[in-house]
Amino acid sequence: MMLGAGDPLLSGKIDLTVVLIVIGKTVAVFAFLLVAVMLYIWFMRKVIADMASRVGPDSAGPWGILQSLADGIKLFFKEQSVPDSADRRVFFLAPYISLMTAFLAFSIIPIGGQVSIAGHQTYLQLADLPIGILFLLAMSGLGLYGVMLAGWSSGSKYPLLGSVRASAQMLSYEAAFGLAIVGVLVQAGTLSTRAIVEKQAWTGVGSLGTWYVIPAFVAFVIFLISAIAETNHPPFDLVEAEQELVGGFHTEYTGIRFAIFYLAEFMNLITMSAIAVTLFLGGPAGPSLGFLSATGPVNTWLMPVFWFIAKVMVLLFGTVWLRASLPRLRYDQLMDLGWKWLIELAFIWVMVSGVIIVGRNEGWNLIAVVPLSLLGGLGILGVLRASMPNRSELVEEIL
Amino acid sequence: MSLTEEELTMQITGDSSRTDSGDDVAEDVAEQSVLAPELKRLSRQTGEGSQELRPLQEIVIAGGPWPELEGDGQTMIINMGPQHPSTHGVLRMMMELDGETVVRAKPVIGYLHTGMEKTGEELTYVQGATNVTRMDYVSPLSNELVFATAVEQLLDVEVPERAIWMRMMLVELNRISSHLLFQATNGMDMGAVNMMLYGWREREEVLRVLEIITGLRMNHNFIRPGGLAADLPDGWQEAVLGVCKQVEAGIADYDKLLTENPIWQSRTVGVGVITTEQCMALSITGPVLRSTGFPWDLRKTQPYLAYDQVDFDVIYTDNGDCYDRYRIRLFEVLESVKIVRQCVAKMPGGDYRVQDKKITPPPRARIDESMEALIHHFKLFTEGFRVPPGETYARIESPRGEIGCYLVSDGTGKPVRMHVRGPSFYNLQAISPMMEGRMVADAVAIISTCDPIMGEVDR
Amino acid sequence: MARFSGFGVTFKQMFKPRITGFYPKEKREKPERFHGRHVLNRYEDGMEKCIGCELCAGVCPAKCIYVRGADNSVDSPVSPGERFGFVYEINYLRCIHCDMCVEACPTEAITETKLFEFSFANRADAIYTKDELLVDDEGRAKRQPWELWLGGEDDKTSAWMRATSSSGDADYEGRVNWSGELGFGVREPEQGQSL
Amino acid sequence: MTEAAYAYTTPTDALVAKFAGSVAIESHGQSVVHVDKSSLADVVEYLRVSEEFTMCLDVTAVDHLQDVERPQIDGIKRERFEVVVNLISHPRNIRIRLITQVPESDPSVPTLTSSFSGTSFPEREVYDMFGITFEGHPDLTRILMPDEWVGHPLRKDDAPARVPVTFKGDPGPR
Amino acid sequence: MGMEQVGHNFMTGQLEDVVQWARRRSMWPAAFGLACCAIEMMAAGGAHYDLGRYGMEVFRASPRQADLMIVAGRVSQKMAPVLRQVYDQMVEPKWVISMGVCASSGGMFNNYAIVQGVDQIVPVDVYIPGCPPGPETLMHGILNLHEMVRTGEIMKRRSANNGGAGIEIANVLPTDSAPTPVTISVADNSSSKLAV
Repeated sequence: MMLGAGDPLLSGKIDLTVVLIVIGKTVAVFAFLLVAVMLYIWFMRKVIADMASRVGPDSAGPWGILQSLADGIKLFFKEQSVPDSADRRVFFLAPYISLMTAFLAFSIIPIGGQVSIAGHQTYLQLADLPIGILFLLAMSGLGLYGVMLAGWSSGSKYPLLGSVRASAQMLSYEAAFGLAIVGVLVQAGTLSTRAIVEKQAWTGVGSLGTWYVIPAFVAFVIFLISAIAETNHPPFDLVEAEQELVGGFHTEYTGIRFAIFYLAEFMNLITMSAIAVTLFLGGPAGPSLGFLSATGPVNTWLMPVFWFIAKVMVLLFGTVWLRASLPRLRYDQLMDLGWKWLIELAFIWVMVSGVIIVGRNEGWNLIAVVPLSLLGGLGILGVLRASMPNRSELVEEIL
Repeated sequence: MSLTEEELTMQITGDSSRTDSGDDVAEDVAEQSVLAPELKRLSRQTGEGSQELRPLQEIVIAGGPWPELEGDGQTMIINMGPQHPSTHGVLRMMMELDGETVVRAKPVIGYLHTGMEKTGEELTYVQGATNVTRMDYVSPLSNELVFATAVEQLLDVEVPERAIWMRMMLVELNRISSHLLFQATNGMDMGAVNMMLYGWREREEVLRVLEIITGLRMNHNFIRPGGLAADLPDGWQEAVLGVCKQVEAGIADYDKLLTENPIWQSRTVGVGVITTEQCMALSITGPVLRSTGFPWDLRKTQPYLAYDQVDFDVIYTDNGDCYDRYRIRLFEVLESVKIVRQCVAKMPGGDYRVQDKKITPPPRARIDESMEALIHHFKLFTEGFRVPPGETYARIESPRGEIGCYLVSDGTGKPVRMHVRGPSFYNLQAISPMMEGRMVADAVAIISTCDPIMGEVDR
Repeated sequence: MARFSGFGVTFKQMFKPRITGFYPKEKREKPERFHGRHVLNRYEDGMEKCIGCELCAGVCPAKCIYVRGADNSVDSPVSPGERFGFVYEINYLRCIHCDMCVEACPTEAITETKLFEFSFANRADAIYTKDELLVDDEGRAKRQPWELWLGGEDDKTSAWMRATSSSGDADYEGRVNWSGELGFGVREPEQGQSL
Repeated sequence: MTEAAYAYTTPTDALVAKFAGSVAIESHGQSVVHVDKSSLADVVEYLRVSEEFTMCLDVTAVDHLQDVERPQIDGIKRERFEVVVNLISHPRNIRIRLITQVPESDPSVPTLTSSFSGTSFPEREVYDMFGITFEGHPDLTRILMPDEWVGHPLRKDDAPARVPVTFKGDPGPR
Repeated sequence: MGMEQVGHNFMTGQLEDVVQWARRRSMWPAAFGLACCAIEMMAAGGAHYDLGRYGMEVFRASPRQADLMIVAGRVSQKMAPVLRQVYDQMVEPKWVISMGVCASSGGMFNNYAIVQGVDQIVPVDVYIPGCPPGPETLMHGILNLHEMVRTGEIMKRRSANNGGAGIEIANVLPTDSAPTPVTISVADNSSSKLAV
């Protein structure tokens, strides 16, 4: 305690205030995510209702805004059951794996700009890892285990099918997901989310062009599709697929453990939207209020957070819109889309944009180099296609 | 797409392969019968009775055997239902899965067996409609109509012109609501959340019109032997024409939402294919049969009511897959709307119930005037009317196919036997051959597009 | 872009008016012929219409009506005739609202209201006795605590289409064939084809 | 109207000539052939192969235990059970109904599944409801009732298992 | 994990109110449709009636996550054991609505095939009449149930009759007719045990 109070990491530079700030930020981000998930679930139910001329939840609180809170409290006070055939330890552990990875992935997101708290300059970001993107990939990969273990440990058939689907689905889309991110990384040249965001900083309308959504548009589209697939959101929600697998991996879960899965699923979705905003849409960048002081609390604290949330909201509305409009894909079609289209497209895109960037730096003639690289990419694609196993072999391999 | 009688006959007879295939089948069956004792022994061994999955060889139907699948022993048997969101009530599918692929499937039914045929024997012909209407609860008026037609055949009476047109309009309205329900549940099964809500929305409008006319949303008890329970209410034209417009707008929405949607197409095109020959062997009727390129619709081919006096097309397609079944039902709604409009325009006046004192209760006003009317009233509502002995089979085209009513009378007020041939009961047999070799998600699509109504299957 | 026109359908729908009814604050309009819970009517002078003939009990496919008739006493008759319904019960956990009873009743004693919003916490509540079914002194249905009546719903006690139907005879359409009832008098018939 | 549909020529004469013990009658404009129990499967196969009857619409049975009046037909000995088969010919647009008398002592008929696979379900239903067995049926188990059910519910002598409706003022079952 | 073991003081009293509020506002029904009534139950989720207004549009396919079983339709002798199993798979607190006359008492199908009242198999909290009940009638029943949850009425009733089925068995079972051949096995067919 003596040591810890003054210098917990023994590095000589970090004092108690900083520790408190970090703890405060952690709690704040966690609370923010929880509230965001609750509001998102309510928002989703309301928008889907709107899209069908309905009213949606309106009895819990004003406009039903407390609906998710009611769901949560109810689930918390519900009895829990474990199937006899379940692997009890894994069964208990699985939901927490899902939740933790979903939260940890969010920790690298820059929510706002640099602010000063109690004289300390700090970023509105939980952790700015130099390898932030790798951490993100690791977390989204780990999140898979929550779902997979849940299905496997339930010891019954529908969850098992759901878990098999989950592992196959995540494997297929992880690659496309990573390659889409590489599309940004070759442009940004850094793995730190903070640095990526700073490269897209707002300097006027012209800076819209520096947002990676424009130079890396294809990567953006691939990212969105594979992110939705990674989070098991419709139309890729095969893992739960109520009409086919009853509830998929969480069929046997009750009460609070089910609530945690529910929470983790939507937390993942918000995290993915936030990552998309960070990588492609400039993160918290956006015009500040010119009539207020540029260093005042509104423009340093509020406006970046506002822009960040606004951009995330737009993406989240998109997910709800997808949910309302599209039927669900079939298992093999999902794999086809992932393996046969997204990965290859992402691959070519990475090659082409890599050539462009190198070419720009080296002063090559881009008009000659870009078509050449495209041809090369297509050539590799052809070889890949030719050597690719057919569908049934592929499915077997994955299973 | 309108077919004249000659064209239709040509289409039907032009297909010679059907009769040729007979010999092969006979051979297949001969092989099977050798297996029969073995099968019997197997079933005794497991003692699972009707819940046992039969060996693959069983499902050989006329027109050639189904392609066999080689499992690698890594299969798993799962039960879908009877409590499962996509089994349309209480159908239970036993499926042997190899990974996600269905190797074998067997529908197990009876979970909604209501004993309606027994109850039908205990109710008089006057009460009978209350019973049959609850069989196919999605299109209750079809059931009432077929029962009433059967009783009228036994009684040998002709119903008045107005009753015929009223019945036709009601049944077509009911066909619309039934197909809308199919669109809703089919969309839900494929994961299209809002399609379900749109389907319910338009269906609700149709139900409200039916409620204005009959007083009930479902299970109307409105079409009676001899006519209808009551005349059309005041202002029915506006209500019916209004709902026609709403339904058309709704169908346009569904069309935009799903028909061209690439995911929808990839989920349904080429899934659950069945051929005309297989339909013939398995006694499959209705939209499933029409989706195989065989335009058989009793409304056209063996017209009843006044279907020969209205203009409509038989919708049929060639591929026999889920997508075609979806499209057929979508466009049949529009044809039904067409018929309903013609009914509104051509509705004749006059009596709407047979004016036979022994069958139809007297008008209320006559009870006070005439002792005889009062006696008829009492007799009809206590012991019903007597039906001459005999047996008959009446059939109409319900939204799901040929619904038939086999009625046997012994001259008393209650039938000896009231059997209803529910089209879903037979169509359900198509599910297992369609499913084999497909994936679990396809199984859902196949059940859904066969549109079985368990009330009618189990009766 | 027909392949993705579905997005347009759902998006446009957001700006169309909601069609949801706000039950229990408001209820949907019930049509004239609606089949709701039954009432036993009385004549305009307060006499009961039921004569205890048991036709309704006999015709009921669910056998959910129990009627016992008794002789009217000379001093204080309950109904105009010789007999009246002494016991009259409907078991609403059997009743299928087919309205055969309404059609069968020779004196229009039993008709239906437009009330269908009721549910029971125990089975005994579901058996309505004669007291509960009989209209009150103003000719309106008695309201049970477990029923949800909204204003104006008992203005018309009866879904009486089937009771007064002309039984298929076009000549009888539009003829008043309803003996006056307490509170509402003689009803006008549906116009039907005679419109 | 309804009857007009049946006014086509029917192949009953050839059928009656070919199979002994068959009697053709007309019932409400529909052609009905009473066939002998032993030849039922052969008749169906003959109709399918030679007379273009493409579909078997329905298989059902009737229990005539308590009939008040039962029309007699010359040449047919009436038994307790009847198995009724409805066939349709799509190319010729005609229907035919076959009726077989099944005695109570030996309630069994040959299966039709060899001609039409689609009769599998209805035959199981008839077995379930009436206890009439179909010889050669590949999977003759109960279909609607639970496997362990005792009795065949649609037989007239099977217990109806009714319960009295409860009323407050009811002194007891009537 | 019911709240009823807890002795009531100021804190727990408040907490119980909150919990009951949550249970009322988020009563997820099991997607358990049987017959005609199931169609009306789904219609009640449609745009014109919208069960979603009470937070109930979340029809859970897995009984383990559902709070409310709406027995919508006739229960056949073959379905009865399945129904009981689904009920057993649901975890406390759970409620049952018997929707429509067929579920409540067999309705017009007073015969060999139909269980004459689902309360012989599972304890029923609210009975809804009608064949089928309209969506608004179903909503009345649901609101009725909400009210009973709010007042704690249900838990009192459960403890009064030992929480099991059989509320009305004495009145409903056939007396003079032939015994029903199928016995419904009630105990021990749940594949789960409580986590405590």
